Amino acid sequence: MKQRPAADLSALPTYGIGPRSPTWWGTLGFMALEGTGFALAAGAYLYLALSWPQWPLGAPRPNHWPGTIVTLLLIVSLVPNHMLNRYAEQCAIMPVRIGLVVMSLLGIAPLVVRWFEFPALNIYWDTNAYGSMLWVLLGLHTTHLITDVGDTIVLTVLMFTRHGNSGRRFGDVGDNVFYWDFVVASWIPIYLLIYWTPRLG
Amino acid sequence: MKRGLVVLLSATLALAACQREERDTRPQSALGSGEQPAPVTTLEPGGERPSVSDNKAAAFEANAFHLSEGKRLFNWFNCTGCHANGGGGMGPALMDQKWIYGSSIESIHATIRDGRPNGMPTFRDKVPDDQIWELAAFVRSLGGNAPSSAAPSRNDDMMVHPSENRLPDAATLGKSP
Amino acid sequence: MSSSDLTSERDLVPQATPKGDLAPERDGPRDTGLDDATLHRWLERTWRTKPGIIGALSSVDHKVVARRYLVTAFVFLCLGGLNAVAMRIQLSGPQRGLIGPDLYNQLFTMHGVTMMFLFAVPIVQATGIYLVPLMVGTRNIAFPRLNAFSYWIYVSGGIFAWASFALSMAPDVGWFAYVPLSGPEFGPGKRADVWAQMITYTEVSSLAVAVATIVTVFKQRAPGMSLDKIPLYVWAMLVTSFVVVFAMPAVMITSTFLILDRLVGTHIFNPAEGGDALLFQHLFWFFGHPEVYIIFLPATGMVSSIISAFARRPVFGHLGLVLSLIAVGFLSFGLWVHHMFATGLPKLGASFFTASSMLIAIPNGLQIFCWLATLSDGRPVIRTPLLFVFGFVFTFVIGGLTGVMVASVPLDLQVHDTYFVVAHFHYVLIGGSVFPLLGAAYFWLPKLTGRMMSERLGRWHFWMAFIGFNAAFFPMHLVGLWGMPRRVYTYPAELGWGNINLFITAGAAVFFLSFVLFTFNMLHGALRGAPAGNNPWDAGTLEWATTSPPPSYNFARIPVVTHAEPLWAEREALPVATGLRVDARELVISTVAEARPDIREKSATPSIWPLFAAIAVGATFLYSIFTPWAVVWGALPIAITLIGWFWPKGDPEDEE
Amino acid sequence: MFAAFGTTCVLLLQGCSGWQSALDPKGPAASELAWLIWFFTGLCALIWLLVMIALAAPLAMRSRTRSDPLVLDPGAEHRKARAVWAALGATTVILVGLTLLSFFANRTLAAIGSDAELTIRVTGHQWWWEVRYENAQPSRILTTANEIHIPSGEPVRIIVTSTDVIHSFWVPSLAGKLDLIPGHENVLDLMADKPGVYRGQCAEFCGQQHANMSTLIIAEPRPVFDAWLNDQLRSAAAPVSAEASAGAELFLNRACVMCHKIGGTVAGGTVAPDLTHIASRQTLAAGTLTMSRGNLAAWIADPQGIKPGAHMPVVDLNGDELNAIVAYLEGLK
Repeated sequence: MKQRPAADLSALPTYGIGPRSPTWWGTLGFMALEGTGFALAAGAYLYLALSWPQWPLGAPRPNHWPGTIVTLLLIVSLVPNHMLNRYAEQCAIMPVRIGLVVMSLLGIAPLVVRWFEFPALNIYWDTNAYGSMLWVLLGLHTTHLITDVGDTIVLTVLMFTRHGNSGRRFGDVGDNVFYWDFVVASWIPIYLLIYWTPRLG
Repeated sequence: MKRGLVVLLSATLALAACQREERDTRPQSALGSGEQPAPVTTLEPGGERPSVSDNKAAAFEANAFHLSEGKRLFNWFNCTGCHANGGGGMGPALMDQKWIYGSSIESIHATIRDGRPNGMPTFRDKVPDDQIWELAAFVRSLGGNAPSSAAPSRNDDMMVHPSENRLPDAATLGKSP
Repeated sequence: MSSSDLTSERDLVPQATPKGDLAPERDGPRDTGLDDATLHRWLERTWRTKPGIIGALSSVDHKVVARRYLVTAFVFLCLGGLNAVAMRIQLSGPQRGLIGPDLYNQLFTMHGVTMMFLFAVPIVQATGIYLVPLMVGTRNIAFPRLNAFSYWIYVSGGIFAWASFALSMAPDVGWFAYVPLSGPEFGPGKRADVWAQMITYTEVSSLAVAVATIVTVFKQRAPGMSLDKIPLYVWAMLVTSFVVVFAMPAVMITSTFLILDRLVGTHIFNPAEGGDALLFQHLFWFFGHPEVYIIFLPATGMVSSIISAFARRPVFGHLGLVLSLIAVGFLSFGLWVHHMFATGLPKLGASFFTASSMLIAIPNGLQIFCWLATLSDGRPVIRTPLLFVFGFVFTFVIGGLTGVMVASVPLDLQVHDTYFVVAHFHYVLIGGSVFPLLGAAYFWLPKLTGRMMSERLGRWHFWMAFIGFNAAFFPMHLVGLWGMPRRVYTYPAELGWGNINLFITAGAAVFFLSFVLFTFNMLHGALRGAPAGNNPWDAGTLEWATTSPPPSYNFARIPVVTHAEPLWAEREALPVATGLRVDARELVISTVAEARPDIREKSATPSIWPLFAAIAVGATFLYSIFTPWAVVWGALPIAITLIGWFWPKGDPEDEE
Repeated sequence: MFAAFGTTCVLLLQGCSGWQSALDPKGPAASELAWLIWFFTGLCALIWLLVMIALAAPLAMRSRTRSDPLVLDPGAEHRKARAVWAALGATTVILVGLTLLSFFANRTLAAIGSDAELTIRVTGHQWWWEVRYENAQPSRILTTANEIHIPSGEPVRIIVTSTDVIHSFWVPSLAGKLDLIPGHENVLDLMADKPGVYRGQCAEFCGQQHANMSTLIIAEPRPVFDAWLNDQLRSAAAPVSAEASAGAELFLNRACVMCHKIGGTVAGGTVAPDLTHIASRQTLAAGTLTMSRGNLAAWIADPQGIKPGAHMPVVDLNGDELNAIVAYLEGLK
């Protein structure tokens, strides 16, 4: 088939940040499916809670303090997270490196506290369905948290290498920031569900 | 496509060596098998007794289907009445690592079939032999003596103790008598 | 769509954006002004799949991956078909002793699982992997390594399931594996775990493909392909991918809950400890109903493409069809309960789901009406693909109408879980999806192989498939109403179902033979067929603008789209864009709505790491049916392979 | 094609006389549903025919010779749009109609059992049905298995549940199906217009012997039913012959007693069907075999050959023992 040149794209930039980049949309896609998974797990919890009048089945209330500390840590981490995002948009390598180190530490901190959350549930997964659902919800979010912290640490190391100072890498940092926001946002409803719905009844 | 088939075939061949998960509902031929293994003495203090040269043990002790059938029969025949879900009551506990008459499936089979002093009745006529083997295999799994890939999972009942497939493996812990 | 809405080419001039304080962009040769032969040499060197076994295993070309998917899915179709033949032989007469219940239960479970998870979903996604990048005028799918990874995971899931079948430990609990039958107490051994983990493999793979497809359609469309110019097939794949993203997590949650109950003793489905067996059904069907549309919607896109080519006009009601696709996508999430009418749900709630199930018939009806209107201009060109579309309308309308019947709560109580339902969903799935897929095979395989399939054999194939299918499945409606439940391995002679079942088996044999003929026709066509040329059907969409089979880089120059049927609108010369690098895998990223060119982004280079990652992930899934610790031990190899996958290697593609 | 439909039509007529057929209703619920099925089928067939005419019509036309596929006749497009809108409107009206129809049919079904006198509790087991006739007086509660006698011409309330996996209770000639779900109790009201025997079958896949889990509903006039119930409430008949007495002895000392119950003896197992009046039933093993001396012997001798996977084990009995047990069971009318 014959062709005729109709547009010259040579002046286009070679990377974009945020919704301009396909990676951002890919990240959004994975958030959508993980979010659906969380929503369904939470839905399963509520389904069981509403089917049994005596919910939470005589179990002791969970100790909410470790969970609350995790929540506070996660919310506090949003501030450096968004500062990091601004630096990434400006392609400023040193502040981005520092920001990533800070975010790695702020990712590990809630994981450490998370270790104490499981015993604070005051029930085992095999005691009854209520215990099972608590462990499932907490386990799901913990997996999520570990994955993103691992991701952040690898990215931090990467930014200290010669590959770091490139537009695509700054785009990756932006996507990492975006994903961390999701990790924090998905925790809030799970936190309320685990620690505060048993206190309602 | 060829590559896929080759992979499939070789994987199949490799796995064919593994134990197949059979569900043999009629391990011995139905009619006319008649012969029961020769009766053994009712008294066998402690330790292993020589195993019956019958490959029943191998067919039953690591087969998931037979183990789960054994678990069902354990409840149906009210073994829990004395042994209380394995924890022990009127009869001895089955979950610990103490075996008065030996922990091999042959010994347990003999115990169920012939009975033991101090209250264990004989089930020789009441329970068909294959079902005794199934029960024996299950009883072994109560103490963590069955491979966890074959041991039964929890029942849809009240939770009384962790299910047999979650018990620490008695053999690897060196606790087996 | 009228031809008046040509995009002005002035709109396509890119706006340069200011950049940060980066190192100056390294640059390479551009395609501007290169003659065709030089351009081909450059692009081929940049985009080809490297020779050798390592090269083949590292390929990230969407066409290579899609071909593998298609062949693998076809193999699974044949295996699933053989399952069906075995079952039909057992059921051909009352009290036949050929197959015992233990094997029979594994057979029908493997049939369902294979057809749903290893054939239907992968093959519609594979068709999309092949066609969507071509139809939107780009050089590769978005996230090509993820795409390659998805194939390896899919094929390992399939091997896992079939290896377990060979070992007589295939799942025997039905493809929806209801608890408690599949639960810890009544499903001894690893059979139900095989079901649960096989689901995980295939869902991971189809979720990955769905995300890649969505991003390809959103961000990689050729300059000028604004939302109103996207081909209907691409719309169908887009909506399907969204349905996958929101439906598949449900079944992964379901199978995870099941495996937790079985392996670590949670009580999620144990009513004695506060769980509920019905929760499983809610979760499963929240996925299970959209699943039907995941299989059906891509087929509607194929039907639109085929009808448009042979009716020799754009499909009537393009906008209406797009809206009905979206409506079906949304509504498909609101009717899962109609699979559970017999569970004794509150009557009023069930009636709500009758209404919502009826509602989805409206957009589906609209699609049928639009196709009929498209065809009504005059006698279309009758070729094999169009014959299969006629077969599709014939059978799918029956399936749709029996769907309306089963949507009615009281009526469903008589036909639920009987052969009536078996007939219904085979009419929907085979009529609604396999017939269009067969049509699509005749339509698009010339693009893949560069050669035409035989028209004469094609017609024989069509009539055998059509007659065999209807003879096998139509009588099932009746035998279902006469009281024959599904999933029975035998039935007593007194009930009088013998003759009709023999007839059904004969029909199934004819249907099966039609696939033998099809296989022959495909192979014969691929090896000996007449050369196809770029556009054998004189169709209007972009995949026909390139050679058959397409080169590794798809298009020598990225097309600029001015119309929904670009090849019909630009018959003299296709407008194209220039200015892309030829020494690096560069493709055009455009804006979501208007498809204005925005970025020249690099596409990932071939890599062996997706295969390694798939092996690590697959091994973890396999091991996790034995111990929950597999997830912990597996995390390390998975992490290592993922780092290998994403770590920059210093290619030009990585650095900018 | 036509041959296929012709054959199926012939077969259709043949099948209408089945005793397990939704198209051969013998009670008000099934009649309502059969009417609904025929109405839906008729309407759907009509719609399908119209679509097929619309699909085939262009084949009869001349082929279009338009060279440019993008040049369309605006007038024709306009007419098509009108036709599509009209079809869409008609679809909507029909669907609303069908939704209302099924809603009212549902209400009719719900009204059937509102004044049922008799309540029967059916519990599903792998792979048989436990049947319990509820009564305020504990001594008048009857437990039996696999065959459900009901009085004809009056509504009966059936409460269904399960102790193992999910089953589904379905007697097509009398009513639609309802699932037996562990942890749930569902209520099904049904009524047989006339005396007769109606076959039902488990309709939810429940494991190895799903295919051989059927039941008989035996509808009898009220007096016959009452007599049957009183008869069943009695203890088991004592063995009359020497062989039967030997059989009773064997029954109580061998594996049988571990699972089965025979009223009036020490056999009190509850995990398998109650055999107190087994010889009064028409079938064996949940409808797998018809009741006869030979089938009884065959079933006891090799249950795993007849119903592989069933929970009845192969018990080691010699020929005399087998005959004795059969003689005893045969007397349990």
